[in-house]
Amino acid sequence: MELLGLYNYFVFAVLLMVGLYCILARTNIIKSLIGLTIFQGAVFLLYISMDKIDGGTGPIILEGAPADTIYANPLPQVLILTAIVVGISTTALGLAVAVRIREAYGTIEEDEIQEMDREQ
Amino acid sequence: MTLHDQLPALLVVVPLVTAPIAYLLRAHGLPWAAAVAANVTAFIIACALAATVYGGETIIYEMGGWPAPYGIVLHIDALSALMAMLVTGASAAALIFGAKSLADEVGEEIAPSFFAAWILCTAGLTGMVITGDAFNIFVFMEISSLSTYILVSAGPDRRALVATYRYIVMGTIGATLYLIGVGFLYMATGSLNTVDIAARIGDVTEVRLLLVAAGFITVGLALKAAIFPLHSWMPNAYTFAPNVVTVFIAAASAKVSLYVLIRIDYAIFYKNIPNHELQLALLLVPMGILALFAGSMLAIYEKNLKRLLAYSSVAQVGYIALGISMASVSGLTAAIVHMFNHGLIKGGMFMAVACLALRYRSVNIANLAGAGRAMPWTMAAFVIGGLGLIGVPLTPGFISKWYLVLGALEKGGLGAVLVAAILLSSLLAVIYVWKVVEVAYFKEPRANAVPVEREAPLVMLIPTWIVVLAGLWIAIDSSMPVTMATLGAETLLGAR
Amino acid sequence: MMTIVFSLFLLTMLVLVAVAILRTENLFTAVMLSGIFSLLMAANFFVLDAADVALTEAVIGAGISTVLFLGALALTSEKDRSPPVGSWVPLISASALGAVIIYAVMQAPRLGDPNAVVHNHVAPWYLEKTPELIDVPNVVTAVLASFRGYDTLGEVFVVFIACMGVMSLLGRVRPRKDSIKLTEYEERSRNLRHHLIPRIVGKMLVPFIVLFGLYVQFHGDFGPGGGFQAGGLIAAGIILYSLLEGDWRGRELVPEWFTSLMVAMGALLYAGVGVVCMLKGGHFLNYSVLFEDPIKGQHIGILLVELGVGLTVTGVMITVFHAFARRGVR
Amino acid sequence: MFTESQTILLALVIPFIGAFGVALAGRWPNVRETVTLTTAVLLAVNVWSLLPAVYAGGRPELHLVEMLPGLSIAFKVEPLGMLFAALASGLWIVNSVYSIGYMRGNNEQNQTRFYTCFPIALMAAMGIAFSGNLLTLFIFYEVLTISTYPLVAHKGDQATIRSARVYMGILLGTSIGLLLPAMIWTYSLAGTLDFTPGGILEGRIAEPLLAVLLLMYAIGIGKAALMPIHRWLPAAMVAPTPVSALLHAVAVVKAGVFTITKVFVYIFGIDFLFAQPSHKLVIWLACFTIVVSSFIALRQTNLKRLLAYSTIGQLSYVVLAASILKPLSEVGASMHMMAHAFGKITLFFAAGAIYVASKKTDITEMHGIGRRMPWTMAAFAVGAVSMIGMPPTAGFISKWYILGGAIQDDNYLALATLVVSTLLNAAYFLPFVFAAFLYKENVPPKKEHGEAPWPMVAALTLTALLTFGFFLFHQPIADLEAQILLK
Repeated sequence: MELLGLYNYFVFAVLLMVGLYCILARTNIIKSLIGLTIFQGAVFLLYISMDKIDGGTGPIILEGAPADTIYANPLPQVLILTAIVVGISTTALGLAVAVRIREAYGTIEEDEIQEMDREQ
Repeated sequence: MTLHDQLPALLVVVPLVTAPIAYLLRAHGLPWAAAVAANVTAFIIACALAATVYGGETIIYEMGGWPAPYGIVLHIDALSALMAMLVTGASAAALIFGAKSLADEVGEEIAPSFFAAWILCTAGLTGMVITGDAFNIFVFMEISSLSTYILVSAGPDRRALVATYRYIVMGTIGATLYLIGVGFLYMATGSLNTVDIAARIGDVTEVRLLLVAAGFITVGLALKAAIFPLHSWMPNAYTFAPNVVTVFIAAASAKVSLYVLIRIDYAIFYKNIPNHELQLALLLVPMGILALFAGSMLAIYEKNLKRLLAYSSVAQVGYIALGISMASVSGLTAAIVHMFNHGLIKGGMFMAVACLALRYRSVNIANLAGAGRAMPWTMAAFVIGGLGLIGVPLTPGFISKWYLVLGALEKGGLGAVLVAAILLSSLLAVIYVWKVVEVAYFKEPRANAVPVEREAPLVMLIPTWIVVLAGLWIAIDSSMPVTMATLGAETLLGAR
Repeated sequence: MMTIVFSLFLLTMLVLVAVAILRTENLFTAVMLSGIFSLLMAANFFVLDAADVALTEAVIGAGISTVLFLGALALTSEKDRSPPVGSWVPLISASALGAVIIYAVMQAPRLGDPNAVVHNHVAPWYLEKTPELIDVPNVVTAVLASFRGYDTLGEVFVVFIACMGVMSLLGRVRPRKDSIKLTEYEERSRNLRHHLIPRIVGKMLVPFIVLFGLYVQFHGDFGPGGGFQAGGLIAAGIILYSLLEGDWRGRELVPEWFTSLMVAMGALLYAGVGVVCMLKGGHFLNYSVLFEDPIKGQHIGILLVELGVGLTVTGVMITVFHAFARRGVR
Repeated sequence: MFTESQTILLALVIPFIGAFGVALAGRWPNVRETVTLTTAVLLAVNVWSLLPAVYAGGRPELHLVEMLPGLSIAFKVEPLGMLFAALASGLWIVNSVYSIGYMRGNNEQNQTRFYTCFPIALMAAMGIAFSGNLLTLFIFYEVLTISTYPLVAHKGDQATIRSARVYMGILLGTSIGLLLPAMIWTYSLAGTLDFTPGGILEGRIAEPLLAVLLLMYAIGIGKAALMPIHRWLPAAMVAPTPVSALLHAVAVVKAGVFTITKVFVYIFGIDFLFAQPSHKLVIWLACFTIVVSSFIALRQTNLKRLLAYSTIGQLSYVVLAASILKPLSEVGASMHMMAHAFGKITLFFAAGAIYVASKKTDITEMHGIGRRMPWTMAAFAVGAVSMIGMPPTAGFISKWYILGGAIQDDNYLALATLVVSTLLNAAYFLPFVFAAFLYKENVPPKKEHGEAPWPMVAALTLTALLTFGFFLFHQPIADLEAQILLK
């Protein structure tokens, strides 16, 4: 049961590994960028896993709610809201660069690009 | 609240507000003018703040009026003020310097977004420097990184795009690693405010969390600061970015990551993780020494002048890493002073390179034959900068080297090795600087080369020489950066 | 118990989908799988009591991000031609990373542990003080827009920069020499117009999506939602319209100068509110000084900055989408 | 007219302004040369005006600016430095006259660069001479290295650049690699770098670390050209002869031995160092250099390279004298700095005159040249005699003092070295002088020639006379230098 309580964190670790491997091992730029979103997504999971409290509910304090209601921790949620937006911003920028690379080199495979740059 | 009380916030707010306005300005030259105005204002504010904290005070500014640790506070002491001056000064100088060269390199259509990105890059870097909140550092790190990507991608060569892509990937990995580290810190302490974390971290029993948090933060920031062997993104980004952009990012942006590294490692972990001093040394000493030699050797064999200077930056960052690893007042002072001095030196040198590139249309060293005679002032600025990299007295590099060796000597046996490494790599710097000098002064231009007869325009020469002279002034009277760096080092080590 | 099983299932699915993304060679499949990945992630967040984040992840991660990837795919290629076996560096780095994390999280508090440090330091203060100081039911909104409003301001500028970046990279339309004729241009940008049923059904959805977006925008104080989610939703509505009717019709509906203005004005509105606070003698973003009654000040301040967020995010998402879409037809 | 500290400052400012003036006047050679000469005269007058005060025991000081906390750029004139500055600034006038003849007679390129760098080098020499602490000395030491690089690389062809690279590499390398850490080490031990009579290191460092520090100084001060780091000096001979004459026989090399003497006297302290066994290391190194360099000189046929190796040996005389650490030998060290300067500059002037007149550089081709150029070769003979150390020339006096010091110390190694090297010096100088006067011309010159242009002949005659003059009137100088031993 102790390990089960850490299951979220293990998944976080595995996603991080998959993401990093995808970024570093794949020469295709779009694939690497997908890897980057997985890598960032893993971190969202780390933070959000921290906000949960047993028997709690979302941090919305409605009038008339019983005084002993347990609320989830709002802070990690706020942080991840911003982190998600950072993620999409980075991805959009990366994709735009990928499109321009394709236009300039005719390919989005990094090894082929490297080959072309060396010839130059 | 008086205007003076609002200065910490204004340092970031002025550029932030100017950026969207600059983006909307479509008339020729106006976005540039807005950028200059914002950056010069920010520089003045930074100087005013530095004057306020020069005696060792700390300014706390509560964003939104919420006290720490609940709200985000700005935290300004001598160290952050020094860095803020470096960032805003480098940015303003590079912009003014680039008035002509940028119009040349950056197209009219993208000028608004280019200059808005530039302003935001300054805002992001200063934001990282003055904030007192670990997560807020991440946010402003992203502001500065994303805007730097835009600036680099504006380079004229298609290889700028590939360089930008690598920069995006590595920069994002670095920032994400930092974010993971902050997550673990939050998990262990429940707080995000750096001062609060430092106060609470002593009670934490989960040492593994702290250890790994420290590791992730350090490695993430080392990646952003391009400490060898995590530098792979940097040489090409510097090389293919527009020349004026290189001036700015080489002078300021990697330094800020190093600053955050110092700040977090010393303010939070240093006293609270057992043997953190040793861990830091085990990580940074090998990296630093490798950086010194690998960077210098790569620079020696490099044919492209911009990339040569980029590799030299890899080596120079090695000095800073060594200074950080020493965990002593003189070591940290050396690291901080060198961040400042190297900013001045490299900024000036890349300015000279931009002048050369304007006239020669090339930054291949072989094509610069005869530059010593055709462009005497530019080359003189370059040589003075080069002497600074070597660490010759009367250049700012000497001051940093002095403290670095002083710090190393305190370390006994290992210190002797460090001193040897530091000085040996200075000598390697002689080789790569002199390689350029010999071509520029003593080689006859090729017969088929287009002869260059004119100096760079005054709008470029004057800022270059202002930076060079500022460097020389610092070299002769180093009291300003040294006082602030020593104050910062003493505060970080808890000696004050 | 049910939730635990469900959450274990979701998490395991996440891993499987991630591995599938890694293994597939077809980028189109990879992109669709990453959309699924985001949806699973959103579901997970919902299970973990983070409704705001779940909504954002669903809108932005699964929706907009997927659309952008597809747009980029259309302009690049659909096949991943990476060599199957690369160097050892990635494998070693990834394994080292995983090992270090697992080493650390063995000391992490278990999921939902009420005694965990995170629940006992800053967080209770937010939960306790929000009704008293700001008086909005959704504590996430209170923290987002007021307690940590400075972070959020930074975020607005991050998306603003992303928009400028995409525009400076893709915005310059350089017609080819053999410039295509207008009829052909229409032909190519007609997209789904000749598929009647999706078009009609889709078009019916658009107003509802936008309406829901507006609801999320202005209801953010009370329930899950706020500027980010609303911006994403409204943009999604417009993007859907563009997909159905063709990119140029979308740009007719919301012209580029207008979205640019939205982007800049949203950011300016947010920062401007902060500046007004300064002019009224308070700290930057201290909404309490806006009115005599601090709570009313907070309300108005949060409303305005959320509006700024919404404006910017909407504008950015639309602009970025159009930049990709228009690049295709040149 | 000026206060003493203003005079010190002027010693730096005059050549600096002079360099600017030369650069601005570059287009008009006559104006440019006038500026050079005026600067040289002004500088010499200015520097010499300090002599009476120093002779009377005054120690003028100037505190310029605090560069690092507790470490200033500061100047303090004491007898050793006064001597060096007076020597360098005085000979600069002679050398400027000579340069004009040489550079014009040779139709050299890039003369403006040449004349601009020269005053900067002189400024650096003044800075070294007057420095009040090791940091200031180090700064000007490096300025001197860098400002002489363009002079050495003057010709700009591949071979010259390669030699200049050796020059720059060794001098910068040793100073940054060894002298700088030695200095910082000293600072971390003593907390100051001021030149203090009696030294600052007493009781702060012990063997064997002291041996390490001492060797770091001895080798780190590359300008003293102790073996094995002497190679830059022969390499520097690719420079035009006026550079070799003033800089690589007087200013630069003397800066090296001057620094070593200053470090021994004012940083270590003679008495403290004498009590340490490791000071013998420097003696051995100096003796080794003297003997080996003389043997190498025997085998040289290029006149300037021969003179360079002779210089290496003569410099080690000074180092040897300084490291014997006896009162007589310390005075001898300073005397030899001066004596060697007069002799060697004469030799170089003569070598340059021969080159300008006949384009010959190899001594095997110079048989009988004394008949064509009697003045030049007579002066050369005087210089050679002074190098050997025979009366009635300057070299005799200084060698006498050094021998006295060696006897005081019962140092038989030093005595033996001095005797052997005197014989070797005679062996490589005298045959050449005889051949020049007595043999028949073996290689006819490309075109008929007599003496070199008159400014050159005048200059070398003057310095030859000075070599005699020193023999006759050395006593005041010896009195002045004896003051360095006072605590």
